[in-house]
Amino acid sequence: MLIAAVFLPLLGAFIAGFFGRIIGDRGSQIVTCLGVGLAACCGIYDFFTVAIGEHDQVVNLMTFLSSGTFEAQWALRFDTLSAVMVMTVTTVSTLIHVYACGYMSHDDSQPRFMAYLSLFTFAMLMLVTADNLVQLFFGWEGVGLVSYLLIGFWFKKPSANAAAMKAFIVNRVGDFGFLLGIFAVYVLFDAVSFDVIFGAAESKATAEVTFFSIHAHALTITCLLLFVGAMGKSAQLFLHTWLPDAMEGPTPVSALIHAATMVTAGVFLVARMSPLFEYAPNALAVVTVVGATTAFFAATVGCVQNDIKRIIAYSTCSQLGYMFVACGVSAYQGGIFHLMTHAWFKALLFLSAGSVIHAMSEEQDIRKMGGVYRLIPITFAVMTIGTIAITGIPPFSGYFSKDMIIESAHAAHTGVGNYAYFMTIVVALLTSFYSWRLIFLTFLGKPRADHHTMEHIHESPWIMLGPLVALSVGAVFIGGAFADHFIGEGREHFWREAIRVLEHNDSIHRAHTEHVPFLIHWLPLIVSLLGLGWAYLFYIRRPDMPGRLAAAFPGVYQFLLNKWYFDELYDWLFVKNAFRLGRFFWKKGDTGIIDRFGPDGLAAGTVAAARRLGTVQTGYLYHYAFAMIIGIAAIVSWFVLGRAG
Amino acid sequence: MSEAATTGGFLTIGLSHYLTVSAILFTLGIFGIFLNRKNLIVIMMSIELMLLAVNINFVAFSSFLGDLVGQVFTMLVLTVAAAEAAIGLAIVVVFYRSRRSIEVEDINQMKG
Amino acid sequence: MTALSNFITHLPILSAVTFLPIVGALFILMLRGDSETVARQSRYVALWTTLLTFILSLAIWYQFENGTAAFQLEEKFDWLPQYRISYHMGVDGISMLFVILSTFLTPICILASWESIEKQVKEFMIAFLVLETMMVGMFCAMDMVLFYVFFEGVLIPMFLIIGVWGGGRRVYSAFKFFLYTLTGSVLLLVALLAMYFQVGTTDIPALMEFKFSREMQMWLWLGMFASFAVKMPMWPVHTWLPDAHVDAPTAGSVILAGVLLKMGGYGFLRFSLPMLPEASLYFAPLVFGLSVIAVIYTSLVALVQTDMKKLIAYSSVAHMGFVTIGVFAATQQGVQGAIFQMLSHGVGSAALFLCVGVVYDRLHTRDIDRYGGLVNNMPKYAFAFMVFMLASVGLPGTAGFVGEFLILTGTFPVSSWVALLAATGVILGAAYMLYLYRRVVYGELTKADVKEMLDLDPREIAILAPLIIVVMWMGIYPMSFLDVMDASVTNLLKHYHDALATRAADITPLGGQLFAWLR
Amino acid sequence: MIIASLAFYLFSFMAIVGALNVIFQRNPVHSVLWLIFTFFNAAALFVLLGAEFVAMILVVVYVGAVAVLFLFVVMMLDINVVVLREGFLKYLPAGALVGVILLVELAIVFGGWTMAPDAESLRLVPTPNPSDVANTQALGQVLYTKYAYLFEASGLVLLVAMIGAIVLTMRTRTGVRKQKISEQVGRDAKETVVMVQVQSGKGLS
Amino acid sequence: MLTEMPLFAPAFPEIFMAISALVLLLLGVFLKKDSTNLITVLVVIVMAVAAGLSIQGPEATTTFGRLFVINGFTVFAKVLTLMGAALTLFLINTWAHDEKVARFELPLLILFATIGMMMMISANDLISLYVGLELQSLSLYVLAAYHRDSQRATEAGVKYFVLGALASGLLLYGSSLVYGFAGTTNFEGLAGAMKTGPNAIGVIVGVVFVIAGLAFKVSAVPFHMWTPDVYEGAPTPITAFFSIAPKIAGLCLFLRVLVGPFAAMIEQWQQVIILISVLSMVWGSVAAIAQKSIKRLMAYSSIGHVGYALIGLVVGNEEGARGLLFYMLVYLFMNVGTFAVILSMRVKGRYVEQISDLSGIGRTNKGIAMALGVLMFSMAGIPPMAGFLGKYFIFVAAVNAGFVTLAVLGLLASVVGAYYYLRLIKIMYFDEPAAAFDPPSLTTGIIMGVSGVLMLVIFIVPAPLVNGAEAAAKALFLG
Repeated sequence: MLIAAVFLPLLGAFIAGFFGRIIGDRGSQIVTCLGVGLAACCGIYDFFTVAIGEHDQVVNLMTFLSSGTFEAQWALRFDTLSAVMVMTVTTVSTLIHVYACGYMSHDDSQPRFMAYLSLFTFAMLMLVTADNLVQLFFGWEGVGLVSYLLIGFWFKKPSANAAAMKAFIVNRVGDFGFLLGIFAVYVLFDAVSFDVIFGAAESKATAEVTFFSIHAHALTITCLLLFVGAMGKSAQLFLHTWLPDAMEGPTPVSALIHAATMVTAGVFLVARMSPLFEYAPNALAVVTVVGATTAFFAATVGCVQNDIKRIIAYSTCSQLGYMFVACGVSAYQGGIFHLMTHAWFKALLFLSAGSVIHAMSEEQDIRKMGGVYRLIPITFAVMTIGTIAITGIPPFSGYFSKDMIIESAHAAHTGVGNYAYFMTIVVALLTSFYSWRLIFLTFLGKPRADHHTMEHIHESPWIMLGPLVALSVGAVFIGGAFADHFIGEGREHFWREAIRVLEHNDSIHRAHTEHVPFLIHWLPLIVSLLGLGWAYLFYIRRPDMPGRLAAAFPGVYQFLLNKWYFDELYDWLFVKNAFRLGRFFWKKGDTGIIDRFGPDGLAAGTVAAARRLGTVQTGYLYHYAFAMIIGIAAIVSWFVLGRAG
Repeated sequence: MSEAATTGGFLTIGLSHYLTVSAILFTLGIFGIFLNRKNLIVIMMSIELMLLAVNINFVAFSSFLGDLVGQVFTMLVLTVAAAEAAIGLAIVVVFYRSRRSIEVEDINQMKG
Repeated sequence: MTALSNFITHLPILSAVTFLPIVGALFILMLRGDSETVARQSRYVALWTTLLTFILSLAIWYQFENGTAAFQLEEKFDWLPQYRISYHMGVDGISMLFVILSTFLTPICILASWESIEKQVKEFMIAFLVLETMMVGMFCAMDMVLFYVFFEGVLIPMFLIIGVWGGGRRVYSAFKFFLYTLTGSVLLLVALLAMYFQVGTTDIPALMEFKFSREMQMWLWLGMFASFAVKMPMWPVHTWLPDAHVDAPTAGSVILAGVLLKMGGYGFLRFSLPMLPEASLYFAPLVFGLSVIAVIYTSLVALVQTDMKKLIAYSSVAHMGFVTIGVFAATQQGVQGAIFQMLSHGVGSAALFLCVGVVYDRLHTRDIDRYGGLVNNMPKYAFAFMVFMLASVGLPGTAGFVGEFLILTGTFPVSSWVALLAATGVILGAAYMLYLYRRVVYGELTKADVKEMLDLDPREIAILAPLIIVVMWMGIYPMSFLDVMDASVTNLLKHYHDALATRAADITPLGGQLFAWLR
Repeated sequence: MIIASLAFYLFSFMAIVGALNVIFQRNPVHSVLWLIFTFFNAAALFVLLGAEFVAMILVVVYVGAVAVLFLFVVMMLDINVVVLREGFLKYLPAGALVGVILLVELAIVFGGWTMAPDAESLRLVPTPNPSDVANTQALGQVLYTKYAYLFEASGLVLLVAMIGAIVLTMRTRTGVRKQKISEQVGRDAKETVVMVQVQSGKGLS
Repeated sequence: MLTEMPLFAPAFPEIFMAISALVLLLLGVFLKKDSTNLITVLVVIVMAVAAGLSIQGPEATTTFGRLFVINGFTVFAKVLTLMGAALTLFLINTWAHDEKVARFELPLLILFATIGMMMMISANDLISLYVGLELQSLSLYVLAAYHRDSQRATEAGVKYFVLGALASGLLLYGSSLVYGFAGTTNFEGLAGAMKTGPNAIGVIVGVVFVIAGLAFKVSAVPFHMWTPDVYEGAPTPITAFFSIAPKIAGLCLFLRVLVGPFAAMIEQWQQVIILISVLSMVWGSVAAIAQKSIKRLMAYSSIGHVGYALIGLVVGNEEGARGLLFYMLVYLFMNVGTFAVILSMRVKGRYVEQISDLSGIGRTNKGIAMALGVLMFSMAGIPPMAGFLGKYFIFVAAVNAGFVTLAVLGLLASVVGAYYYLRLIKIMYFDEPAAAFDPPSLTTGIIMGVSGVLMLVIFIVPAPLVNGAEAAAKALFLG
């Protein structure tokens, strides 16, 4: 069952990918859905045997790499953490597969698309079940690759291609850090397999090393390097720029992949490496700060975007920030919990958005929507459920996880914890605002679309709505159902060795036990409702206010609209300079210096010398005789004068 | 052999005197070859001068060493020089026939 | 079956593999008839010869014992007793796979030239077969003079291949290739002579046992470095490579990238490291420096190329930069990674050149801007290209990853800065390869002549499919290769570190304090 | 003794003057004559050195044969007085410099001429006492016995000179009808006969 | 006064050749019809017999009042020289018939020149050296101008003669100084006397003059100036002869003289030889690049090769001598083969000799192109051709004797040299075909083919030849 859960999607991908033309669109859909569906069944079964049944195990497949003391296996590690991930990934993925069957029904390369989806699932599963850092990296890059393929799925669109490249390369920047992190781990522990690392983590708690001429606490450096990788994959601040662009993929399915699943890999990594992070408090502080700041940044940008998918993308970015905050304050369980709930409701939101776009004839600009709730009621309903979940209204699932994070941040009682708390509260407000803004602008108010579009609006087929409904069920209930296991009293039993939290770091425990003021306890909910009200005010009651506000603060508005100008900065700083340097090295370095003074110069010099020697050979007898005499005179002088001197 | 026999003074003629004379003739022969812009015959005469210088050397050494080999060598040089002159002049003649000139500056068809 | 295996075990198999292509070449030489027939027949003879050679070379692998570091399948007899040079052949874990690589790529090259070589087919095939002999011989040679003979001998057929069947500035490139490498090689020859002077033999195992004085090592090392660095090629003596690649015919580029570039790395491993440990330690910072420059510099240059082959050529320089880093890191992972990287680059970048060749055959231009949107009408091609592109990028699961990863793993403990800087190549590599792929394969089909292009034909599939399989195999189960080299590399490094342990206490690597700080 | 010394200076001086004139005379005929003059003086020097046979040979061979041959050729080729061309003086200083350097160095070398300590013992054919055996006789005794090889070899040299001179200069006189068999046999119809289709009215062009 | 009859046996080959020469001369004169072919064949037979006589000759000994010596070294050198002469004779004969200048004196002059070379090689006295040298030189002067109606040939003759005479003068002048110092001209005697030589400036100057004279014969820089012009001007096959037999004989003589009588002065002459060796290698390699005529190119090429061979001389020990001898052996076949190719450069019956005339023959005359290709790679010293082994042995000797810088210079020069050899290949294979050549005659075809194949064969089985060279070198140093 364990192996089947991981490899069935690969099989599906393989069949659909290589034989798609033979088995046709329908065949590919069936094969891949079947593969993933069965994997999901296995995944659920595994979850119950492993996580609930407390039956951790590692399945060794074969040796991947072995060189000296360096050894990495192809192995599947099943503990609670990976079981949770496997279940989440397979189930959500199954629903997406089904949805995609409907959504992509007009596309002419469906087998390819389905294959990508399944391949993605496989890579993600490899990532979460990895037993060592190298295999994790394999899955890590694998999802990166598929995201590249999916973003660039419509390869005719230049923007899609550019976005795909950007995603891959920015991710590579993160991977660069991750790689170095792996090396650091190897240097420290002489191993990359989790069991060994985690077992030895404590003994290295105070070790110091010198990397990059910096002498510092070993685990801090290591964890920071690993975190760079996590930042890349999870689109944290500075390495986030690829995520919004990734929305170029087929709406919204690939976007969902990025937003709901793949990007959480970073969070997973931090949680997975919790035994190391626990001994590196400074690294945790960095994680917290980056997470909180990203959450804030993405939320601010999300407030002013107009593309339905981009808004959700920034929302994702922001929610990931939450998860990192959780990890940063050692509430890994909270982070993972939020990861799971988020997967459901964010999937729901994306797929609903897809349904909307589908209905609106591929229109994505929410300024051109509005007033369509009657025409697509089911979509409206499920999307609203998703929004309620994300804004953290109890008893929807988002509430449990998000609230836990905010409380943990508060309970951390550290400087960065307080900063994170403050930020997460603000972000909760903003989240609520932009989420509702989306709902209001899209579904309510007066229709702003043109007549033609309005006429064609229709509800999506059931093959799409079915998954939506299923997801909304999850979005509603999953939080409540698992809260106890994940973050409640049962968490010790549930997680066991999968996540390690040092006692003095255990902020969840403190959050549960400490008495907190009423206000602080309910503040997240309050700001959520405030956000709802604010959105209502702006987009239902007084639709002119946003414009006036923007006009009042044009600088701020432009700053936010242009995403804090990160793209422009990077383009100016890295891309342009890379090309400029490349051209310089090529034209000036290779051609202008190396070749000019090297081979070409020498060759020209030799030829010139040859010409000169040719002119010495004048053809005149007396010159020839003279040369001989000069020669002999020189040699004789050499000896005579040599003797004299 | 005494030092005087080989070097000599102004009035006692020693080996060095002969050698110097031969050196002068030899140098003049060389001069004749590479300073000559006139014709080949003169060059060949310069060669004869060089050989003469060599012969003076041999005979002088032979005399001062009291050894006959030097003179034998001289005779062979003379013989060979005669043969050389014959061939040289033959070449000059064919050159003249094909070029209608034996001016040294005209011997310049091939170069580079 | 026993008869067969008996035959195989008693065959002087290394010589057989080495010289079988020559036999084929002689056979082609005998062909008579009108040019059409001769061309056809020589193609077939060449193909079958190389395939047979490949199969025979698999027998080497079959007979090869993984667990030992000793030279195996040795053959030895006197060649020049006065100079104590013997015809000594043998393989160990380091060289064996290169033999297979050479024999594997050659039939592919023959197939790749099936239609694209139209003039003087007979001569082309002869040149290629001779080339194969030289390559295989070089990896099998166990005498340094013999090694040098093959090492240099490669230049002849390659020179002709570039010059006669190349395009563009083929004459310039051929000369540049030849003279550049020859200049390096003669300095190797000087080192070789000096070693002979010291040791009195050129037998490689004997040389490995000899302990050269420190000053001698320095000079010898520099002499070898001149040669191998050019061959690798390392920055700044790499400029022949882009030219040679661009102007060579497809098969020439393939062999150039696939095998010829490996000769330098192989030389470092075979000679510099084991024979000159102290000098290797001393000069390691130099190598690191140049390699890091190579990785970054050439990656950036690759980014701005407009010619497909040139881009891939520059990427080769960057990849080879990794190899030198790995070799001189002198750790198990570094060295194994370096060897693996050479193998994987041998397959992967050879395959990329084949991919360029496929479209070049159709459109007769390598200008990136002339293409675009190929995925629309050439999906199979796009897939193959994608696989190799990813291998070049070093995606885990493909051949490219293992080498780079092991090299960096092995280098990091030696110098984290070098690992860091080299790892930037991972980013830049992705940038230029994806950029290339995007411009050539993705996008809308707009150009009329590009629209006309047909997808891979069966011959081209037959060329690319084995490469895809090998690339994936190497990426997923690299152990089948790492196991082969393991014992030899372990032995090599033990030897190396033992030598240093007894004698190198006072060596300060070049750059002294600066390098120490940059560790 | 003094007379001998004076004679040496006289003959040497005249030999050098003669040599200078050989080189610098414009008329080749004069050069040859000066050459003969030089040879005579050199012969005299030989006599001073006690090598009278060589001296005689010099006069007989050089003056009698070689110089006459020169004269013969000079006159046969009818070479006129040559006008010095431009550039002669341009090269003179450099040439003279090298020549003088060489001369000075040789002079330095000869000034302190030393012989190998065992030179005397190494002599192959010590000169017999002139009063016992005359120079000519002494030479004869070794030349045809010990050095017979050289004698024969120089015979070959002379033979080659003869053959060479004949090969180079002998020409079959033109105008005399002689069979050239090789040419007749080697004659090829294709090269010699041209078949032309002459169109009427146009003729051969 | 009774004198013992000298031993004739050691000189049998020379005596046989001399007598044969006279007989053939008479034969040529009295045979009315064109007898060149016959005489050529007979001369070749004479040479072959002489080679056989040399090989079968008595043990190492001297004769004729110690003027003449034979030993393993002289035998090897003579056989090599005879081989070179005989091979070129075939080329000469073909050419002479094509150009209608065949005369029976032609092979005879070659024969006389060869006798001279053999006397040179066997010389054990400065006098016999001189006489042998002159016998050779005089024949060569005549040969250079042999094509007497050609302006270039006569010009070549004039240049060769005048400069050759100058060189003879230098050699003689040096000999006289050496004689004056040592009191003897015999090599063994000189060897003894020279032990005190290094202190006497006079004898050093004498040796320098002797070296200059010999360097001229092997055309080492700066005494090489005649070479390109004479090579270009002289008829092609005669150029081939010039570039082979006299070079081999000259170098062997050079070797014998320097390591024999002047062995004690190695420190002095080594400096000179290093100088001319380096100059020759560099000059030969560089100047060749700008050439347009293939014969001039070959001239510079042979200057370069002499430079390499001289490295073997610089070393001045047995290993060096062995390397030099092997080098000359390879050189012999390389040059014979190359000149066979040059002689087959005929377009419509007319000889051409511009390098550009070779253009594209890789497609029009595949056989010729392949042979020349192999030969050029061999000349450039690229393995797996015999030329590489030649260079290798030379450089091994140099490095073993501590002349590393010299070896490096030589190798770098060989890279430059490789450029022009490659240029020929480039012209043959890379360029578009011009006019195709006429099919080569059978003899030239065989010669070029065999030399091409030999380049590979010698490389693969060098042992017999190396053994020969080794024995010769041993003999040289034994005395």
